[in-house]
Amino acid sequence: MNELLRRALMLPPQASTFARGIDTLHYIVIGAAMVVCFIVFVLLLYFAIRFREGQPRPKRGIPHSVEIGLAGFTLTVFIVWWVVGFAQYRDMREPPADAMRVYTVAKQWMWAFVYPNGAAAEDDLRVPVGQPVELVMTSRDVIHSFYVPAFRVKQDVVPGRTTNVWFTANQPGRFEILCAEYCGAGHSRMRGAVIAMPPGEYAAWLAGHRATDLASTGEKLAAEQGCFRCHTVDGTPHLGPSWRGLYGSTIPLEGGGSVVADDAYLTESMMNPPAKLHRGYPPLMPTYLGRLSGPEAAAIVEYIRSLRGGP
Amino acid sequence: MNRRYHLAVWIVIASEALLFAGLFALYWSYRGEYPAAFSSGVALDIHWIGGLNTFILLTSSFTIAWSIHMMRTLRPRAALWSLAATVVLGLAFLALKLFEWSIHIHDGIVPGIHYYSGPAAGRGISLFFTLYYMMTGLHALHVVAGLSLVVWVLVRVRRGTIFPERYVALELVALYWHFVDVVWVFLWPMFYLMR
Amino acid sequence: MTARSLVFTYILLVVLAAASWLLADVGGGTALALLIAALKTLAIALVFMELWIGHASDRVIAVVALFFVVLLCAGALADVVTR
Amino acid sequence: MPASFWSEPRGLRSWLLTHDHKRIGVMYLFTVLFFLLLGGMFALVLRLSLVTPENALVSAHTYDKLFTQHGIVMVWLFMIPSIPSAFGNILLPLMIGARDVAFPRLNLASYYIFLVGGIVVCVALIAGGVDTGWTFYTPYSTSSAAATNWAVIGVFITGISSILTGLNFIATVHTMRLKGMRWRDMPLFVWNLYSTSIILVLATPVLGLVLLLVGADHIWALGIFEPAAGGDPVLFQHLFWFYSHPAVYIMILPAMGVVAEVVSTFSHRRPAWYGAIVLASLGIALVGFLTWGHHMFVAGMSTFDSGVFGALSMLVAIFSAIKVFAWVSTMYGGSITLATPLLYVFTFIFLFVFGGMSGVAVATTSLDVHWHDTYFVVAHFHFIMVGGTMTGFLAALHYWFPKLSGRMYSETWAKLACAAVSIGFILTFTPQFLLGNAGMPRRYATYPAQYQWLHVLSTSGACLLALGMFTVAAYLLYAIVRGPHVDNPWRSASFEWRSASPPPSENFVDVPVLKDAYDYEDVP
Repeated sequence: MNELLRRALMLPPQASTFARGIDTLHYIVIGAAMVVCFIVFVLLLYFAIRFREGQPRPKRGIPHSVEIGLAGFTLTVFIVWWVVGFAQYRDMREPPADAMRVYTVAKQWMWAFVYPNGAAAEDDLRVPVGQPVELVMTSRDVIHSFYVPAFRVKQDVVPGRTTNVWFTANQPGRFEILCAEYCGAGHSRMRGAVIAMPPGEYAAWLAGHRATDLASTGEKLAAEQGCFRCHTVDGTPHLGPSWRGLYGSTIPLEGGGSVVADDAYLTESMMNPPAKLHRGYPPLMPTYLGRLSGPEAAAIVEYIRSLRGGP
Repeated sequence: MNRRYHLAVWIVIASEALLFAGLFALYWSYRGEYPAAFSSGVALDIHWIGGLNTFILLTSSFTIAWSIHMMRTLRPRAALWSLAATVVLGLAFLALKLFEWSIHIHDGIVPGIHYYSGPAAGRGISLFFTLYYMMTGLHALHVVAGLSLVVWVLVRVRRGTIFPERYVALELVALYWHFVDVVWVFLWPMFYLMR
Repeated sequence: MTARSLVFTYILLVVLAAASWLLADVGGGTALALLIAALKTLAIALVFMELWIGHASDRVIAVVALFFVVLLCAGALADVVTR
Repeated sequence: MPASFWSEPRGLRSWLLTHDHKRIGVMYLFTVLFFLLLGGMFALVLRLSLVTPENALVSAHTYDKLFTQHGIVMVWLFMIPSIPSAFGNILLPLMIGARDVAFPRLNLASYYIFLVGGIVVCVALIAGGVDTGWTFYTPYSTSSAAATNWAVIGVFITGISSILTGLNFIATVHTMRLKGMRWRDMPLFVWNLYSTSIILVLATPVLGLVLLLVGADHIWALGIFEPAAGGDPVLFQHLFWFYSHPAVYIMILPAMGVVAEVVSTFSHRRPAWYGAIVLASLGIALVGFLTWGHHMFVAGMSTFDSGVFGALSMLVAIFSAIKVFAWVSTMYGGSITLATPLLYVFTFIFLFVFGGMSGVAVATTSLDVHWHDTYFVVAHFHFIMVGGTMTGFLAALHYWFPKLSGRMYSETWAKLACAAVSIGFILTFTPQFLLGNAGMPRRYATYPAQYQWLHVLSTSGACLLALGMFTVAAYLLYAIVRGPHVDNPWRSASFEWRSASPPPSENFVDVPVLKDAYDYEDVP
């Protein structure tokens, strides 16, 4: 029955744990809409024929009690739908504790993912089947929206802050990622894919892509701390200066003077950002004192150093 | 016959209130997001000017209400004087407001988040001052509009076209002026008192 | 409105303004300042704007407008606070 | 028989500087019809370009401009002013036995402000076009290089015009009713216009403010929504939708008024549950302000707010349901004549019920996650806007055509056109529901190839719909010149039919005597 209705309404495959529940509510609501619509239209036609001009007319109209009854019944049905709908919605907004966190950056017309082990990927996100995956997303420029029809999940990606979405793939396959919030000329080309793989196959793939050196741990830490919300790695300045080619360069300071961006300066800027402010950037960076331990800060500086080469 | 004019002015007041509602919603939402920045922003505002301006506007509300009372008790000359007082008070408010802005701009506090170079630093402070300029600016525009209406009514009272038997225009302008005062009644604590 | 009520309302307004200022210096909360502002608005609306003796439809307009102002602020603030 | 308002004060000057609410309404009608044509052209090119998955017809940038300009022109220059400003201006004073609206000069001013606003929007279309979507979401709208400023100022000006119209109607209904006409004697069309005016007056200022903020951001980089310094684009959406959801009720309420009148007249029966319809209209106007958050379930709004707005949205849906039940019960026990206006009302009720229910479906929080910003939503709001307000507009056009021109159009052509419009509409937008289910996002210039057959179906429907609309224009123009003279073809008891058709400029020759607007026994 579910498969028949799904195919009839052209719904995509139910590839996540949410899909089945949402589709069931979907069938009920759309079914009710069609039934009500059909009843109302048949009633209209019947009245139009039965009470056309010249036919005998009953004295009394439809009593108020029918009206109140219909209104009350309809309101109850709507509220029930809201209760079920909101319960499902709340589950979709609270990721489980053991979810695999993948850091996502949406940029005008592409998706970039950073896996927990530091490996980076563009447009294609590989996830193991059966493992809850939580995406911590931010945007580099305008509002985008991470939308996987097969998983029935969608979440806008807002610049300047992080938004979350989570899902659990329940079958292997390639499920398209689309951008649902209008973001410019390339809005319809901003497509990627979630590739759900059986756990064994995923572990093998991951082994090939494990990155263990300090720089990639630094990259993972930077992603976790949300540095990518303001700093880019490809040279284009954003809210803060880009890390590409930063290490070792002399940078102009706010209020005159300049300094060489070495380990000391980078560590100090992490702990007390406004001390030596890079000229031309707003004083926005919060302090990471107490949030980053010594070795963690060193790992991030190591990652910035790894970016000192050409673009 | 005057019923439609009163109704119309009250509808204008309601729609102007909604115009300010947009900015109030922005203020309260950003205050919810950056409470510390907004508190330090309020601390930076010049409090004596805010307080004095409140007193001035409250008094001008009284004087215009008084002028209606004078008109109703058949003393158009006294009504004229209290209208003049309202105009003077209104101009004083605007002068103080411009003076306050000049001090702020001198300190490097300017509207627009990219130009802010004022003393307090951190996220949200430039938002506070951009909102400050927008809300006090929009309010100042309404003070100018209200004031020109009061001047127009004052001229007609002097010319005698508004007299004790027909003074609906005075009542309508007074209503609008009271509304402009009510907006300031809310702006004052938001920008000067809520540290 | 009688002269006496106008003068009395004016004094009340000034007193409320002064009180609000002093309380702020002492560190009074946001809610208190807003409450005093609401009281002043009530005084101005009922006496100076003659809502008290005016038509019922004027009062309805004032109340509906105020309700929607508060509604918009509350909706936006609730989103930011509970995000 | 005094000369009609068309010819009585002769000369162009008497038209351009008229204070007569009927002439202002007619000027609005023709301006609005022009913008309908303009918006319709954009829609047709959109549909044609979507026939091929890789969109060979237009570039992606041009496509963005097309759907943005289709949105702006249709929403602010046709849907919102169409029934209230055009038919409202013409009929409101007639229906309450008044000589004119409360502020005639203000009424003329509001027409010219609307005209200027429309022209400025057209300047925006020429000066490089707008590609931000009619929703102007920041930060794209504040960073896009197109002529957004012109469009923003143009829409702001039309906003001022709708506030003035709303103010005029409320003042007229409160103070200009015929002596002895109580609130519950007023026709339902007037009640719906009154509710619409409440929304016009209270919601439009917030739109004005938001558009000014976008414009100011373009000119002085105020950056109030700019993420760079902590600004929050979601707050823009809060302010925008605080206006835009009540705005959709501005569009549908007048059409509901037309439907109530047409159903009552063609069933020759007093509207059933008059009180319920009035309360539902006021309910929609006031509760409509509480539900804007259901546009932002996936925009990054908190779960708490999504829950609250979801529940309130269900509340406002119940008022529309009550109205539909009331219309259907009005037909029970009537003596029905199947004329074209009633056929359009049947289409209205059928499409409005399904459109409304799909709206409730999208307001159900968890379902919206899958459907938001897909073609399902596009189909939903077109079912309500085109299926609802457009058919309401066409019903009004046919129902009051004899009143305005004193002539009758040909029923056979009209029924044919009604069929073409209805079938064309259903063919256009039902495939889009399926596209939405399949997960195709809206505002897509190119799409995966497997959806092509649905788009071809939809485009063919759009052509049939356009054909139907041009047929309507054709036989109505023909009828103006050669239609047979009629006075009250539908034998309606409503007040506006008591004066001559077309009415003299002072509306009623003799002082109108208060009669029940729905008492069909004593119609001459």
